Amino acid sequence: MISITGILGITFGAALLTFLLHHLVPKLRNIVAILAIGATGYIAWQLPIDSYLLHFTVGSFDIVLGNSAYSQLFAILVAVLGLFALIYSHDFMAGKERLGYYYMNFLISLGGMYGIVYSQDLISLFFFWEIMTWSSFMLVIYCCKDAQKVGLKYFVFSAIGAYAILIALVLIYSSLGSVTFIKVFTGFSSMSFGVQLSSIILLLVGFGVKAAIMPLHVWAPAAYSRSPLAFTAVFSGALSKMGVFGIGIVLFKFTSESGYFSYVQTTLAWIGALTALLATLYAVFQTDARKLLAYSSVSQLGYIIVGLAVGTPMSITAALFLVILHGAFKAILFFATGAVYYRTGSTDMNEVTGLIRKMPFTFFSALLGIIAVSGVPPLGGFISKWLLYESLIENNNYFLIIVVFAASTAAFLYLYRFIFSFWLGQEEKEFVDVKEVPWTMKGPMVILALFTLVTGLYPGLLLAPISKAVAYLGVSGVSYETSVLFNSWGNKIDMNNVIAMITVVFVSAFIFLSIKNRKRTRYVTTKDIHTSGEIPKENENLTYKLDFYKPFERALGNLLKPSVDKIYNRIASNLEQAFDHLRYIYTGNGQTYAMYVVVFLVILILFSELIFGVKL
Amino acid sequence: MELNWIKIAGFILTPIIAFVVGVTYGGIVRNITARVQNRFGPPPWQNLFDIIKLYSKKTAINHGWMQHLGPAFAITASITSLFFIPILRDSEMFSLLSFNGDLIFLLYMMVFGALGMALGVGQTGNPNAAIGVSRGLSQMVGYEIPFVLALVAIMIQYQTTNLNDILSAQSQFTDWIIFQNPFAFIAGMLALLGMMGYAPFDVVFAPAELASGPPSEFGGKYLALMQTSGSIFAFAKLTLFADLFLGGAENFGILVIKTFAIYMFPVFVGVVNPRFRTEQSIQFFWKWPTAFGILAIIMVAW
Amino acid sequence: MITPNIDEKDKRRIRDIVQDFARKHSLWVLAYGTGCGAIEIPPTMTSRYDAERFGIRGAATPRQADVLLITGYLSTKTLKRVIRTYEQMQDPKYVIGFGSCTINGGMYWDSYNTINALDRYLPVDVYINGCMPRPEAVIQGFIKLQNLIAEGKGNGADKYKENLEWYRENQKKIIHNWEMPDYNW
Amino acid sequence: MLEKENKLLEQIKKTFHSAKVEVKREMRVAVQLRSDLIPPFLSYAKEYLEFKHLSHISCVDWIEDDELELVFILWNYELHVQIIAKTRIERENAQFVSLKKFWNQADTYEREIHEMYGVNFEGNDNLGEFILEDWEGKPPMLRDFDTIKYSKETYFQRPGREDAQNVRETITKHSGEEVPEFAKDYTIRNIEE
Repeated sequence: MISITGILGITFGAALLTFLLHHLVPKLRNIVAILAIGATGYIAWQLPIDSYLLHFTVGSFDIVLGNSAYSQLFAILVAVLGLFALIYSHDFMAGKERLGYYYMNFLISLGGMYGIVYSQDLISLFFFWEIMTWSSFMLVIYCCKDAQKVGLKYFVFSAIGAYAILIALVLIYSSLGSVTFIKVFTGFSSMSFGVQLSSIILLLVGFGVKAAIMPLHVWAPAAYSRSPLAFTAVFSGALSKMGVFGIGIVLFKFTSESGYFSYVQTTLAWIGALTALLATLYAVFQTDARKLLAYSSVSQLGYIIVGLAVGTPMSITAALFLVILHGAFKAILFFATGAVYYRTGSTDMNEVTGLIRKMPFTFFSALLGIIAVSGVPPLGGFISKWLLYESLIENNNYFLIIVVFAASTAAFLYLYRFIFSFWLGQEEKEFVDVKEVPWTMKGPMVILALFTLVTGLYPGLLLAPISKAVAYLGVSGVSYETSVLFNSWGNKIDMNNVIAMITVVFVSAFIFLSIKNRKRTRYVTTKDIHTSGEIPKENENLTYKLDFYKPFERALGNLLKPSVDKIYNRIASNLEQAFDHLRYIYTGNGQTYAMYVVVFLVILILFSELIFGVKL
Repeated sequence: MELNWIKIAGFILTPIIAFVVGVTYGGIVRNITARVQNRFGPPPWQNLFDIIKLYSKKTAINHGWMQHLGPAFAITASITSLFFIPILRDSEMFSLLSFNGDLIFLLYMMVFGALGMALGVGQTGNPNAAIGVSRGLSQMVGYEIPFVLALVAIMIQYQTTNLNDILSAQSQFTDWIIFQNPFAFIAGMLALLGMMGYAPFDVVFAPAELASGPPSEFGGKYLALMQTSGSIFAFAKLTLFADLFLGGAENFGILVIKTFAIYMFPVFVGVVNPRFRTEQSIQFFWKWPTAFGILAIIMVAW
Repeated sequence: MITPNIDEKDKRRIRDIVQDFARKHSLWVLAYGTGCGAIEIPPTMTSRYDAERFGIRGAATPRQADVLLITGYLSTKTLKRVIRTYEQMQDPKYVIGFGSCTINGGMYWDSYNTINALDRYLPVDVYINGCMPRPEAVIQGFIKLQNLIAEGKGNGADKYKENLEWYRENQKKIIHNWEMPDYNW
Repeated sequence: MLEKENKLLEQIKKTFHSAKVEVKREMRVAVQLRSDLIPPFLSYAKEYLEFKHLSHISCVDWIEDDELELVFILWNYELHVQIIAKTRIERENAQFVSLKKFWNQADTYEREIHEMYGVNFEGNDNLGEFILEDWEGKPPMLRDFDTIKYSKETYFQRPGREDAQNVRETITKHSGEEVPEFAKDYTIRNIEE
């Protein structure tokens, strides 16, 4: 059973089984799902590396599924996040309707991800990509009636990406005669320049849609904020990483001698950096926690793209480290938001306030989560940031690092706002009887929080598999010890000392604060504050929240006024007018979007046909 | 591992020295401000009295665990970042962990305390405190950028991210980075204005309009620990700048001279200036200091 | 400056003497500008009569303040706020009654709305007489308070804690609807 | 001299026959009216005589003839003339109409007069607690409200004012200054009685 067939079979079988069990014995449904993903995770852990475990031929296409260190990294990420999200769903989704639909699509999307990471040829990659896209689309429109518009946006961009991949596939097949990775990796450089360039660009567009790089990111905030929060963790933590997976393969396996490759890399790096910066700035001014976290995910993916595109061993290591870690801490933050939503029924950061004494565990996990995102030592986020900056400095990317650093400094703003708005501030009267969430929701959060802590203490544990994956990508890894990291100039960061120092000083200061006149240290409520002698009434809450970053907004001026979303809407409306006289073929808005897609496809075909002379 | 008594003595001595020097600097600054305002002013050890008095307060209140831990976060950041800065050049006792960390780590370690304090402040529920935090974080985004530009210029110029290598690179008087890369020095000093938080960038703690902003709910031992951490942190920042731009110091006399010289810049700018609004200060930092930082990098690159 | 000689107060430990010495030399004043006396504070603080020489400086919030300086008359309305502010301060804390109005009502002695004797409602450590007292007098009052602290006699807060019900009785006599967090040190 | 005031006086007399109008001095015209004529007069003054600005509403307690006097002070920006319109209302459960519909700022004055004199302005729904906090009992500005008695029984009276009687005498005794006979009888109210 230790095989890729086992993994895919278990996952898709469990998907159908849950759908049936939902109608027969709903109690077993969650158990089956959790056990299935647990088993697949175990198999993915045990799976031998660099083994082509499935190989058959359909028509003239070879379908190859195989495992590599690179695949295993992503597979285990998918398994762990899926497992935690399913455990979390047990109570979070309790009492919702159409749970069979929910669990089935959840498992199908997980299976699609498994298929993507294990597929060793573009055909099966495209196939599983479509499966993943469709099932996640089903979950995006699961929540509510008005989700169709949001889902439509997600669908349109996924379709664009899928068609881009498809055309690239056709191009490569037409010139190589095979699309298995082995053939493609070796024979890619033998193709004509135009095919190389167009296929690489098309594949980057296709994977970049899922990775939400800047001009293609507009679906992400809406989709993340619509899908049920238990799945949003997987959505942002694992599903968006499939794009990163593809980009990694495209950038480092589709090697070629011609010099345009470095230009592609530089452009991609700058796109990623600008994605990180702009998405962060958008995130600062969100008032809905889901939108905030969605933009935060986009910006973190921007860091990952930067790391991949710069292409030094250290930067790739940083990118993969951040892939894993972003899965962890973004899952924590989405889970915490879900916990707040579960108890208070709102994710609006202007409504919910002062929950720290009610939900201590959620607060603790969210605290570690934001510290990890912000990259403050000693958590794992610092390691990824350190690797990224060191790689950028060594590589003399002077201004790239400034953009990236500005993004990560501005990240403090939205992170503080996130944790301040939900857990800190004055306690609200309507939330006095809020309780901590049940352990099935607490557990995943706390475990992942401890995971971020451990990765900070012993980054070597995580760097071992990552360096294998980096080696698969054809680059020599970074030098490290269990908790000491080196850059290529020989400078090191020794996390042992950092942890020791922080622990010693913090604990001693904490002990001092706690025992110093302990008898006469008193807890007072948040109503008992200095307000010039006035006493706030029961019903008035003095927390400062609305327009929390108004000064920063004024400082930015009109920088954030033009939105990519508006541009797309304008293009769409223009197309609608352009195809107005074709209304007997296409009517209505949604079809216009579809028309948009088809025209995109046609243009690309003509483009490749006319210029590169490739027969399609 | 064997006990290294010199290092242990250093671990004990460094925070004490930093505290004493930082506190005395604070008192001297109050005295200088008084003289500029044509007053006699308090004695230089006034801040020491203040802190002892705060420690000897009999009672204290907190609004919960986060506020209780906030000052602990602050002093953790101060002392840890102090230990990772070489206080004296190639002295075993006073360059403790500086070989185990580098500038990127210091950048983030310096934010650690601010973040912890912000969390502690957030729990008080005092609107003034929250406004102060919002202003402080926004201003941080302002001055971090020129500071990082300066640091990146230096790191690329000397092909290292470790302070000790930067120190050993400026052994001669003429090798000091203030002469080697003056634009980086200018950008760094302008960023120091924002870091030190004197006027015109004191909108965070503005006592007249915010009731002293973030610490407005902290009293007694909490305020005492915050002020201790503030003194140590001031000394750490000044030492960092002395190491970065003025070639460090061989003994404490030179160190005091250099750090005091650096400290006088924000102080003298502060005593003669009114207060910027938050967006004005952010835009200030994004104009000239950033321009100087970019100049520094260009100077290194070409 | 007053140096406390040990033999006279041998019962006080050295630690108390050090602490009182520090307290004496750093008085953070929360100036509650209730009355016309508030106008005398700026000249006291600024460059003509520089009160910072003696370690006297303003504090922004009661959590940080040591001295509650009540400048002038207190109406029943402001008395409520003053009591609240006083109870938010941290021990050891001192009260300075400033001007005749705090002593015996001053020129408002027969008003229907201003209290006459502040020490019925708050433990006053030092009174500064005059209407208005000049900055010299204010600084003199602070020096008096400093001497009291150095001798360990600046214990108004302890008196307030011990006789809390007496003070409460007086306070509630004139403040009718009493909604305040209780003072349970 | 005084021609604009006299012209104004004529106009007012022509319109309100029962009004006792007199020119006090330059820029100052006093009008005495029945209380029910005050609102028409004020609207007339505002609309036709261009007295756009209501400076103040004050109240005088004529306890001797058991009446309260309301004083409305109006100002004309063109003529630079001030009209002082006075009226008497009875003292027990005093009633008057609110002027909020003419001038919004009348609200503040009416609240103060309501709190200090107990006059009830119907039409003003804002007559709540204004300056005095939780004050019960007689409005304090009425002349039969004994403020010393109230202060004595509410607040603690610190002894020691007795020797401060007749300050003038004490000062002259100290300085040996000659005081004329008519200026001798300074009396200050004795605290004891």
